[in-house]
Amino acid sequence: MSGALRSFLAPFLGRPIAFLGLIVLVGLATAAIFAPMLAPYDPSRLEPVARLIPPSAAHWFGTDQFGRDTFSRVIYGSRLALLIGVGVVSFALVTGVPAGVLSALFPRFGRVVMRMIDVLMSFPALLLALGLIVIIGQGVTNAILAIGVVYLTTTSRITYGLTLRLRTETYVEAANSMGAGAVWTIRKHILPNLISPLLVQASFVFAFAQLSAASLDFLGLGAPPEIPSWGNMLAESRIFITRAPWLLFFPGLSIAITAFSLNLVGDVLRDRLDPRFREMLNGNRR
Amino acid sequence: MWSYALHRTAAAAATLAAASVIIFFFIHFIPGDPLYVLLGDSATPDQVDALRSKFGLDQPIVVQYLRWLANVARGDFGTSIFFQVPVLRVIRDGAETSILLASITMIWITLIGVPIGVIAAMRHGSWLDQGLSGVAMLLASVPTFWVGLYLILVFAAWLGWLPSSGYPSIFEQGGLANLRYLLLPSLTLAAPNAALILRLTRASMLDVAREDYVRTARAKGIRPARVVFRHILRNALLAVVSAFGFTFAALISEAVVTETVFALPGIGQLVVQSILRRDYPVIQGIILVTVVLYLSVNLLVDLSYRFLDPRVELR
Amino acid sequence: MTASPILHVRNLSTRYTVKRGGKMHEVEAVKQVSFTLGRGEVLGIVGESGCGKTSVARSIIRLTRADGGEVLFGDTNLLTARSDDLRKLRLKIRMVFQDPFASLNPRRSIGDSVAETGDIHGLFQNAADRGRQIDKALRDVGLDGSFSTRFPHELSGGQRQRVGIARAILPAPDIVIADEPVSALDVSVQAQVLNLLADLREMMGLSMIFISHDLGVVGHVSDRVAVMYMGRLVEIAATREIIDRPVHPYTRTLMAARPKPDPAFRIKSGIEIGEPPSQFERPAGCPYVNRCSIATARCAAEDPHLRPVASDRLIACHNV
Amino acid sequence: MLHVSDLSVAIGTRSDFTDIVSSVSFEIGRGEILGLVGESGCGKSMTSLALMGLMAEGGPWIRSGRVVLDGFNVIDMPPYRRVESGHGGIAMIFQEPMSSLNPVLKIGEQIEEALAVHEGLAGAGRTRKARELLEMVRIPDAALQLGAYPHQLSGGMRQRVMIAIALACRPKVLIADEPTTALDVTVQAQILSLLRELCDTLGLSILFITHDLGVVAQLVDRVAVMYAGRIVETAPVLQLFEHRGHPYTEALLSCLPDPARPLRRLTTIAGQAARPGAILRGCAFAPRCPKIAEICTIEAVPYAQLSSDHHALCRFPLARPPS
Repeated sequence: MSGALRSFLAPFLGRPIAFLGLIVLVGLATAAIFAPMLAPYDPSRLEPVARLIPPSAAHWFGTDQFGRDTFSRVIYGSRLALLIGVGVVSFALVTGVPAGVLSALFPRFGRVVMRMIDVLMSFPALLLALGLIVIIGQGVTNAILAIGVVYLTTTSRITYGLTLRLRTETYVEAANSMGAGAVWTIRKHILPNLISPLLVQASFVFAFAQLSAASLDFLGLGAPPEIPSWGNMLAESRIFITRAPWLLFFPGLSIAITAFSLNLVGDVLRDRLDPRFREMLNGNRR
Repeated sequence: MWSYALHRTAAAAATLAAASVIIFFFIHFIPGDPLYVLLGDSATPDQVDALRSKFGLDQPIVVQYLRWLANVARGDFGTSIFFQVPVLRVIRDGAETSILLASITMIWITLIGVPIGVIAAMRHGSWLDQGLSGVAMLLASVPTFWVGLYLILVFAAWLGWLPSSGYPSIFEQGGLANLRYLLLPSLTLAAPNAALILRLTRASMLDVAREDYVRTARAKGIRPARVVFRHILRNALLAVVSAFGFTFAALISEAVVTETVFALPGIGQLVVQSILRRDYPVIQGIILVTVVLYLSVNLLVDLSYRFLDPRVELR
Repeated sequence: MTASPILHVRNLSTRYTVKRGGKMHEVEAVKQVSFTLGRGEVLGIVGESGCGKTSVARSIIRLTRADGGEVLFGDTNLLTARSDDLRKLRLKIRMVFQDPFASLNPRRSIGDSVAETGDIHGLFQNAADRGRQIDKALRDVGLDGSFSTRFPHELSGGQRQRVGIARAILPAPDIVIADEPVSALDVSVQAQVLNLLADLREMMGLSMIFISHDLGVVGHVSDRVAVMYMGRLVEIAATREIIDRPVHPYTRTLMAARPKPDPAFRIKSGIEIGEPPSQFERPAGCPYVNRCSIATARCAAEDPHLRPVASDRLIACHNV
Repeated sequence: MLHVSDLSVAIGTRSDFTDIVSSVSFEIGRGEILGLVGESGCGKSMTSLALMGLMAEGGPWIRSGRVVLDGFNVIDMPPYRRVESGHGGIAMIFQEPMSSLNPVLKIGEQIEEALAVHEGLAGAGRTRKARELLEMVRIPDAALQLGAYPHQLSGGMRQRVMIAIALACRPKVLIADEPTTALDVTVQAQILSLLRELCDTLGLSILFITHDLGVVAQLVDRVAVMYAGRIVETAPVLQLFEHRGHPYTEALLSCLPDPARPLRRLTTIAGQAARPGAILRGCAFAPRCPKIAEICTIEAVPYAQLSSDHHALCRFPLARPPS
C-alpha cells in the first residue's frame, strides 16, 4: 500500500504550494467529519443578545444577525461542501465514464450518445442546472443531481476522447489480435489508463461543483436555509455587507480555499500526465 | 471552400433542433397539468380553453411540438404569467443589459486574459510567471458573486466611486455615462473567465514553443521577439479562439449570478425572478434564447477557425 | 523449395474510407493480394510507406476488416472464422508490433503482458503453471524470470521488443507476423533481435511473415520476398533472386535506391526516381505507370495481374 | 571552413554536471561532407544543436569548446546574433519534415522570411529569389508551390523546402540532422543526391548526422563515429570501411545485416549502450569491448594515429586487415 501512496504523493513533494493544497483538503475532510467536536457552538443556536458581534475571543469569526457563531457555521458548512463535491464527482464519474468508454468502443452506440451529450452541452452550465431544479425541485440531493448532470457532459466527452485515443494504442491492438473481448480490453487496458486522467478531472469537477453549489445557494435555489452552507451564509450576509463584513469574508474564503486547493491538486496531477492526454483535459468549463 | 461552412452550420442547426425538443418538453416535465403550469393557478376557464386550442394541447405530442415551434418561429413564446405580456417583450427589455454586459466582459477577457497570458509564457518560470499563474488560478477558484460583493464593498460602499446596483439604459437620461453602472459587474464577470483564458493562452504558448517549426524559425536567425509573435503566438491563438466558444457559455451562466448581485435588469436576473415566481413560460423563453445565442456564437468561432487555420479544410 | 503451404492468401482486398477536404474518399489499401506461406518459411514483405504491407498483416489477423478474398489456414478461412475456429486462429497466428514503447501497457507488469493470451483463453492450470510458462517464455527470448515483476518504463527498447516476442510465442504458435519489428531499434540492438527471431524460428519451427521497409533487414531474414506498391503485389521471388536480379521496374528502383553500406558502390546520382502518387490520385491501369521507365500505352490502360515468369517468380507487369 | 575544438555539452548544475558531449573536435573543409554517425543517445544531435547555438535555456548547456567559422568563434551565440555580427554562415535542416514547417504560413512566406534576414531583399525581388531557390531544390512548378501550405506537400517535398530555407540563409556550412530518416528509401535517394549536388555546385560543406551506415557509405567524404558523447574514430569513408580502427566501429559495421550473406547470425555487441556520464574514467566502450584490458578502465585514452587523417580513440586500435 505504501508504494501506491508514495507514488500518489510524489508529485506533491516537489512543489510546496501544491502540498499545501493537499493539506487544506485533508483539513476540509477532518472539519467535516469531526464538526461536532471542533465547533465551539451549536451552529443553529440563536443568541439574539450576541447579534452581529465582530470577531472576538469568544466568537473567532464573529456572529450573524441571529447571534449564531459564524466559525461554527463555517465548520458545519464544510460538511455540505464535502457532500456536494463527493456527490457531484461520483455522479459525474458513474454516468460520464461508462457513457464515454462505451461510446468510444461501440461507434454506433457512441454516435447517438455523443450527439445527446452535445445537445446537453449547448445549454450554458448554470441554466441547465436551474432548469433541472425547476423540474425536480430544490434541496441538497436535487442540487447535486442538477450540478452532476452539468459535469456528466464534460466528463463523458473527455472520457470519450481519452478512450478513442487509448483504443488506438498498440497494446490494445495487440490484445485484440490475441482475442481479447470488449470486457477484457476495458478492464485490463482502458480503465487502468483512465485512472490518472480521471483523477485530474475529478479534482477540477470537485472544485467547480463548489462554485456552482455556492451560486445556487446564493440565488436561494440550492440548499434549504436551515442547513449551514457557505453559499447560504453569503446570501444572508449581503444585507449586512457594510456593518458586518466578516459575515462576507469567512464563508467566501472557505469556498475559495477549497476550490483553489482542488484546482491546484488537479494541476499538479495533470502535469504528471502523459502529454498526449494533458491537452484533452483543458476542455473543462465552469 | 463552402463545404466546411455549410457542414458546420448544418451541425449547429441539428443541435439546435434537438435542444428545442428538450426545451419544448420543459413545460411537460414540470409536475402538474401543463395548462395550469402555463397559465398559473388562478387561470379562468376560457383562458384555459383558448390556450388549449392555441397550442393544440389535446392533439398528439408531435403536433403540439410543431405547433409550438411554429409559434416560436413567429416570435410568440407564450405569455408571462407574472407580467401578463408576451414573453418575448419581457426578454427584449432585459436583452440590452445582458448583451452590453456580455460584450464589455468579453472585451475585458480579451484585453486582460490574452496579453497577460502571453507575458507569463514569455517570462516562463520567472517570479512574474508564477505570480500571474497563481493569481489566475485563485481568480478561477473564487465564486463570482463573492468577487462582486467585495467590489461593491470597496468601490461603492467605502470609496463611493461607482454605483453598486441598478442600470438605467444608455438610451435614457445619462446616456453613455450609464455604462459606468456596468463597470463593476463586467469586472466581476470577467475575473474568473479572464483567468481561464490567461492560463489557456500561457499553456498553449508554452506548448507551441516546444514545436519543431519554432526551432526552424530560430535556426533561420530570426530575432526572438519576431519568433514569438510571428510563429508562436499565431499558432497558440488557435487554441485560445476555440476556447472563446465555451467561455461565452460560462459568461451566460455567471451573468445570472452577477446580475442578481448588482440588481441589473438583465435576462440573468429575470430567470431567477421567474423561477421564484414560477413564471414558467418566461423561463422556457429565456433558456431558448440563450441556447440560440450560444450556438450562434459557437458557430461564429467555428467559422472563424476556417480563416485562422489553413488545415481546417481537411477536417 | 516451397515447403507444404501453411497459409494461403487469395485475392485479399481491404479498403479504408478516409475524410479529406470535407469529402469521403475510398482508399484501396490492399488490392487482390495473393501468396502462400510455406511451413517453416520466412516470407519478407517489403515496400515503402502506404504500400499496404501493414494492412495485409492487419487483415490476416483481423485487426482490420478485409473487404474481399480469403485467407486459408489449414481448411478454415480466417476472415470468416467464428468461435473456436477464431480462438484457434488467435493462438496459432501471432503478431509482433513495431513500436517497443507503445506495444506494452505501461500500467501492467511484464509478466501480466506476456501471460495475457493465457489469461484470456484460460491456458493455465493454476498460478504456478502460469508463473512457469511466463518464465519459460522470458528465457526463450533471452530475458530471465526476474523481468516478470518489472514494468515497461524500466526496460530498454530492445528488452521491450523481446517481451513483445515472448508474449507472441507463449502459446507455441505456428505463424508469427512481425510488422517492422526492428525498425525502431538501433543497429546493435536490431542485430540481437534478428538473431533471436532466427533462433526461435529453428527452435519452434515457426513460419514467419516479416514486414519491413528496410531491404537489408528483409534480405537477411527472409527465404522469399514479396514487393508491394500502392496496395498491390508487384513481384515475389526467392530472396537471392530479388536481391541479385530484380525484374519488376519498381523492384529495380527500390534496389537501386537502397543505400548499400559499401562506399565502393555509390548510387549514380540524378537517376530519375520520382515520387509515389498520393493514395487519392491513383492512376488508372498500372499504379507505377507514371514513374516507370518502360511504361507503354497498355500500362496506362490495363492493370497488370500477377503472373509466373519463372519457376518460382511472379511479376505484375505487361512488359517484363 | 568550420573548426570545432574541445566542444563539451553538459546537463545538471554548474557544480554538479554530467557531460553528454565531451571534448568533441573536428573540421569540415570547403565542399566536404563530414558524416557524424552513432546510435541513439550518443550525443550527435546535441552536438549539432550546440554548433547551431540552438540550446534551449534551462536544458543542456555548453561547458566548453570553440566553434570557429572562417576565423570567428561563434560558440554559444544564438543564430540571430551570429547573423547580426555577420557570421551567420551555418544553416540547419531537421529530421521531421512533417513538423518542421509552420503549419499556418505559406511556403513562400517561410522562405522569404529567411531571405529578409540574410539577404535584405524586399518585395518582388525576394519572391523571385524564393522561387529560384525552390527550383534549385527541384520542386516542380515552383511558382505555384510558393502559395501552398505545408500540409499540402509530401514528406519529400517538405524536406526540399527545408533545404531551400537553409540555402536562403546563404550558409557556408549546412548541418543536416537525420534529414532522410523519416523518408521512404526512394525519396531519400533523391534528397541525398540533391545534397551532394549542392555541395559540388555551391562549394557547400555539410555536417551530415545519421545512424544509417548505408547513407554514410553513399554520401559522405569523411566519417566521425560517436559513442557515449565522444568521437571514437575519424577517417575518410573508404578507409573507415576497409580498416576499422576502433573496436566499436568494427562491432557497429559487423552488426549490419548484409543481403549478400543472408541467414547467418549477426555479430552483436554485448551489454547496453552507455548512459551519458556513466563512464568517468578510461574508455567509454570498455565494458562492451572484446579487447578490453585493465588499463582501458583506468587511464584516459589517447588518440591513436592510424594514418595521416585516420585516428581512433583506443589504446589498442585494430590493425589494418590484409587487403
